[in-house]
Order: sequence, then structure tokens, then C-alpha cells
Amino acid sequence: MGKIVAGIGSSHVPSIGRAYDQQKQTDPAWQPLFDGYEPVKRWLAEEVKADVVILVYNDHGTEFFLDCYPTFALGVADSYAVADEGYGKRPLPDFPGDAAFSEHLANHLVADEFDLTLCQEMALDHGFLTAMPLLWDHDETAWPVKVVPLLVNVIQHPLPTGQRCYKLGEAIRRAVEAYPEDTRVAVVGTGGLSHQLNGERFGHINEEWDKQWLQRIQDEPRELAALSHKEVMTEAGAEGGEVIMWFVMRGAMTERVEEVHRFYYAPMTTGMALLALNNSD
Amino acid sequence: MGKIVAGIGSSHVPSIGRAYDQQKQTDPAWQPLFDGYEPVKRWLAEEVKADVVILVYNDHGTEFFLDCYPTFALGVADSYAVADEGYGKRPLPDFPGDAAFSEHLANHLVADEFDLTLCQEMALDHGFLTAMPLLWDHDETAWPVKVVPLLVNVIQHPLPTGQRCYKLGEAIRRAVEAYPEDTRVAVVGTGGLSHQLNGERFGHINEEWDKQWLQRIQDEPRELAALSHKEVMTEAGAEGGEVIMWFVMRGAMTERVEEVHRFYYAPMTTGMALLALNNSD
Amino acid sequence: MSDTQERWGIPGTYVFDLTLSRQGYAINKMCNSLKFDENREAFKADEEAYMERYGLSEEQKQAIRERDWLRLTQLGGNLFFFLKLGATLGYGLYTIGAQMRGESYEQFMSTRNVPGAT
Amino acid sequence: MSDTQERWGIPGTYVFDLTLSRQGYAINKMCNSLKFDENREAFKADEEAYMERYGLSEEQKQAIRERDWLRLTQLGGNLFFFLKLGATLGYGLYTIGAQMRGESYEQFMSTRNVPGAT
Ligand SMILES: [Fe+3]
Ligand SMILES: [Fe+3]
Repeated sequence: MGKIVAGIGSSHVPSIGRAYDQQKQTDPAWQPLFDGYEPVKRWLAEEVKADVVILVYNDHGTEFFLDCYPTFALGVADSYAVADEGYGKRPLPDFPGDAAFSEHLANHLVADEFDLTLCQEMALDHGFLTAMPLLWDHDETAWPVKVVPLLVNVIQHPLPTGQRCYKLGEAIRRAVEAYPEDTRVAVVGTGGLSHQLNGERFGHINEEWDKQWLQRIQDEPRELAALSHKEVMTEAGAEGGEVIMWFVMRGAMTERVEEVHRFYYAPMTTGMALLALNNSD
Repeated sequence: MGKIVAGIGSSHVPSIGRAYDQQKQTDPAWQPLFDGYEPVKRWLAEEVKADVVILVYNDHGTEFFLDCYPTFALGVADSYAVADEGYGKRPLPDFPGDAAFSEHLANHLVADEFDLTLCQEMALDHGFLTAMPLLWDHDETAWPVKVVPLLVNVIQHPLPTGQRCYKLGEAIRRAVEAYPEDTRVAVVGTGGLSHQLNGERFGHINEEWDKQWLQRIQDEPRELAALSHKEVMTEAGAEGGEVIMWFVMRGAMTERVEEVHRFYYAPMTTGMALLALNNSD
Repeated sequence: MSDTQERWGIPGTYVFDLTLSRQGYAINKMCNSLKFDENREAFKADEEAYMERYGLSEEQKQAIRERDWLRLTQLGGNLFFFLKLGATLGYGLYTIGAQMRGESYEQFMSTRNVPGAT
Repeated sequence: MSDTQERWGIPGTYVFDLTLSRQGYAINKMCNSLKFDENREAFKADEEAYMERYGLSEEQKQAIRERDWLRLTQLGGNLFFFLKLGATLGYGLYTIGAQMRGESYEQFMSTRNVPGAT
């Protein structure tokens, strides 16, 4: 039987990827960030030992255009390419998929009335890429886990509601637990926390709100998920509205959760956060 | 306030389009079909007088490929091109959209937890094209109605369930009734009835089942919508499974409906049907 | 004979589910490319090279070489895409269908209610 | 000033909703095309012709001529797409952002907690 063995929330920011590729791990401006991810990387490798990662992310004008924009898109492929975002491809290996598990998810979730777009080819941009090498060791050709990319529209309103994202997470848990194989599944919700990249309010961050978020997503996720997009964006910035992707992760966890690790750092224009959760029930 | 003023079920078959373009209206093999649509065309022009048509259809390998396949895709454009399906473009004018109305639908339906793919460009193949000129008069450049294309995946399983399609129709009715303009909306569900285009059972049709369908979709649509895809395909053929698109139309109508016109003709490989319904409540 | 037939249990029918779609992805991607005239010309000029370019398996190539539409269906070809291959090669829907039924075109047409409605 | 600001009522913020997305569709489609090197070259060789080809309105063209990123945002440009235009023209994210705030690059950087983390 499939089992959800970890829930992780993580920011995705292009500058983190650049810092990683340029090996700035001990650069004073970047060391706090990389150090912040270390304990979780260790926990995942030594205790969690996931077989598959469902990573919830959004595309940033890389692979999807506005001619045809999905609300939710699920990868159902054997492998996923690293996208070129216009500055050359990052030196990361392509990702192995678990097509059989993806198909199970697709069949289950569509039967459960989630109207997914299904992708047999999908190149992954920093929305997906940022967290992966900070959470799982890789060499030049391979990753130690298989992945299932799950894209959420957080670019063009109407976005799915926070509650819809939460329900998608709940449905993912049901689907995972109905999987006949003994597969250990980690769910990673990416995005946020506060940031804004448009208008006169460019650069808006809200550290207070971010810190509350890291607690409230644990204790009262349904209340958070009931906030309107306007409420979230007013506090967390227009692009901070993408935090709804964390609800998919949180909805896939049990009612009560246990905090394994928490980290927060807001050096430039984004509240960078990491939260690792364990199921309590 | 928006209002749903007609519900229509209609087959979509490439050969009908060819017969129309080649002016076979009085060809003995085709006259029954064209005569069958005439009363409904008249009713729509003289009594219904719709401003906008939501037409539920599927693409047939024309505009959408399996790299990225949506469950539901809604057009939100000002105009829609006639697609070239590989034999040249049909001599029909492109279709005017009603982008403001489409946007209203998109906002409403996504808030109502339908995970739509939204399309700002969308070329329309015979799934969309077949019924239009049989139901609305056009000249070389213009149509008398605006359109909103709503695509359903009926090609690659998992398809949405019949019940999900029915619920989408119900949500469309709520959205239409919440539209501030006095817009008269016709909903057309296309596809079917029985046909099969693959395997040793190619050419399977089931006239008995089709005739029951035309009554049951009126009287007990929820029972029909609860049938599994396997049950429907066993009776109506693999490609006949696309009849689920009629549930979107039926769900948008009132609980009880009044039959305005019914027509059925099964000359070759498809049970060709037309059903025009009025709201009773 | 075919997994999808076992999964679905509908005789003479190959339900195009995700499993089958994934198996036939290369076929359908190649066939989809034949919506463009220049690609149809390239295919006709060198079928083998064109199939190789899209990464078809030997089995899939063989089904195309033999114009065996039933086999192509069993290997994951979807009719809506391989109709473009049919058009490129001069095979229409009813010719393809008759072959899948194991009949001649004439036999198949004789089973229809109004064979003039094509 | 901008409809989307009225619709959403968040100061200094242009929520990219469908209405705005439709208004800016030509901008974003053009910018999206700049992911390919040959298109970046074509744009740089003749900006006016390139903008014309994508059907930008005069207002939209003018915002691009002036590298006015705030105006471009108000007219429906989405940052994730117009970053490709920025990259083509040599404008990075923080330069664009500082301009939208009405600040110099240095002024903007002085408002950051750890300006070295770029
Ligand atoms: Fe993002
Ligand atoms: Fe169809």
C-alpha cells in the first residue's frame, strides 16, 4: 500500500538555483539558506527514504503559454526534462518519472472529480527545480527518487481556490493509500512565501505574515485555505499568492502534523522558507 | 440576468460536414438528415433567439495533442478559427466569441471547483463545426450568434465521469444565472450516439440503445450519468463513450424538460441524433 | 492478445487509456506531425527515416510497413491521429475500418443501412 | 489609472486576471517567442517590425520603445513573459523592479536585508 511519508513546503526562487550552480554554499549571503536545508536533506535520506516525490509547482512562462493554460496539470511520463529558462539549461540531470504511479494518480483523481490536464511531455523550470537538489543528493546523471510533477496555475486569475488545493491534497492522500505497491511518497508544496514582482509594490515582503504562515499551516490549515486570493495577495504580495500550492501538500497530510524542521530567510525579494512535516495520526 | 433558453444534443460527424459543403442537402442518402435539423433551426431563429451558444465538443487530434491533454478546456477568446483537419479548411466563417461572458464563466466555474484549462486561442474541428451550420444560418462572413467552445476529453481515458459532466452543466446554469447582462444562452452538447472506430468491432452501432438514450436523457439523466464508461462503451461503442458530453447540456437544464424536437438516423457508422429541449421549470 | 482488452473486457475493442496512450506515444506523435504538408512529403520520401526520427519501436514500424491498422491500434496508435497517416498513404476511414474487421471494403459497406451516406 | 487595480483594490499591484491577460495577449505572445535565440536576434535587428508582426497596439509598442516596465505591466504584460524581453535587451529583474518602484537600482538595493544574495 502506498504511504505518504513526508510533507515539505519550500520556496522556489531562481537566485537559489544560480547560487547552487555557482557553488555559493559558503558565501556569507547564501550560507544561511543552504545550511537551513541540510537537516531536512539528511532526514529525507536517512529516515524518510521516499521512493517517489509528488512536487507541486508552477511554471513561469517557460513551458506553458497563455494560449492554453491549465488549472492543474499532472505529469504522467517516464522522465522529465530540465527546461532552459533562457539562460541555458541548469546542470542538473533530467528526472525519472514513475509513470505507473502517475497513471494510478490520474485515474483516481479524475474519478474523484479533479479535472486534470495530463502531460506526457513536460519540461520543468525553477518552480520545480529549485528545491530538488537542496532536498535530495544527486550526481551528474541520476536522482535517488522518482518524481511526479503537479502544476498549479498561480499566474493567471482565476486561480484555483485555496480550498480546492487543499481538497486536491486530500484526494491525493486517498489515491496514494489505494496504490497497491508499497510505495513511500513525499509531497512537496513549493512557492512563496511573501513576494511581489509587479507594480510600484515590487519587492514587497512581509516577514511577520510569513512566520505566522509557517505555524498556521500546521495548526489551522483549513482557516488559511479559506482566505480569499485578495486577502493573501494583500499581505503576501501578488506573486506571494502562489502559497496556495502548499495547501496541496498540507491536505495530503494527516489532520495533526509534527514539525520536523523549520527555516526562514528573507535576504532580497522573497521570504524563503522551508518546512518539513511528519504525519501525527 | 443570463438565462438558459435552449438545450440541444447533436451528433458531430465529419461526413455531415462534407455533405453540407458539397450541397448534398437533397441527395437521397442525406436529405433525411438535413430535413431532420430544419425544424430546430427554425425554432432557434424564430423563438429561442439565443445571443450566445456554449457548445460542448471534443477535439479529434486536430488542435490538442497527447503531450498535454486537458479534461475540460474553455474558450475565453474574442474569436475562434475554423481548423484545417488535413483536408483543407471548411468554407465556414470563423466564430465570434463573447470574451466577457467567457471570463464570467471561467471565474465562476473555477471558484466552483471546476479545474478548467483556459484557451485564448483555439481552432475548432468537426467536433465543434458539424452542428453549427445545421442549427444557425450563416453567410460567408458571419454567424448570428456568439460562441463559447467547451472541450471535454473523451479521447484518452481517464475521461471525466458522466456525473462530473452533469455537475459541470449544473454549475454552468448557476454561472449563467449570475451573469449581470440579459444574455440568452443556448447549450449544445455534441457527440455520439453509438459508434465505434477501432478494433474488430469497428462500425458497431446500437440503434435500440440510441433511441432509449433520447428518451432517458430527458426523464432520468442522473441514472444515465451514473453509468460507468465501460457500461456505456459496451453498448454504444468505444467512441460512443463521448455521449457524456450531452450531460453537460442536460445538467444545465431544469430538472424537468420539454421535448421540442427529436430526430434519429443511422445510415453508416454513427447513430446520428438531434434532440432539442426546453426548460420546464 | 492486447493488455487494454484485458483491462477493459470489451470484445473487439481497444480502449485508449493512459497505459495504451503511453505505449503508442511515438506512433501518435509521428502521425500528428503529418498534419503538415511538408512532413507528409518527408514521410513519403523516406518512411524508414521518418519513423526512426520519431523513435518508433520495431513492432510499431512493422505495423506501419504492413499498413496493418488493427495491429497499430493494439500497439497504441489512436485512430484520430493515424487517420493523418491514412490520408498521407491514401487509406480512408472505411478502408481502414473494413480491414480492422477482417472484411473487404465491399463486404463492410454491405453491412451498412445507407451506404450512400459517405 | 488601471482597471485591474480598481477590480482588485490592492495598491501598487496589477493582478494578472483574465481581463488583463486578454488585453496584454499580444505583448506576452511576442515576449514568449523571445525564448528562442533566432527570435531574439530578429527582435534586436528590427524591433518595430517584430512588434508589428505580433500585432501590438501603439500604446503597447510605445511602452516597449521606452522600456517602461510599469506601463507594460498596466497594459497586460506579465513579468514572467517580459523577463525574456528584458533578457534580450539587457534588463535584469532588479533593474526592472527598481524602475517600477520609481527608484534607482542602488536605492532599491539599499532597501533589502541582504543585498548580496542575488
Ligand atoms: Fe512561482
Ligand atoms: Fe467526437
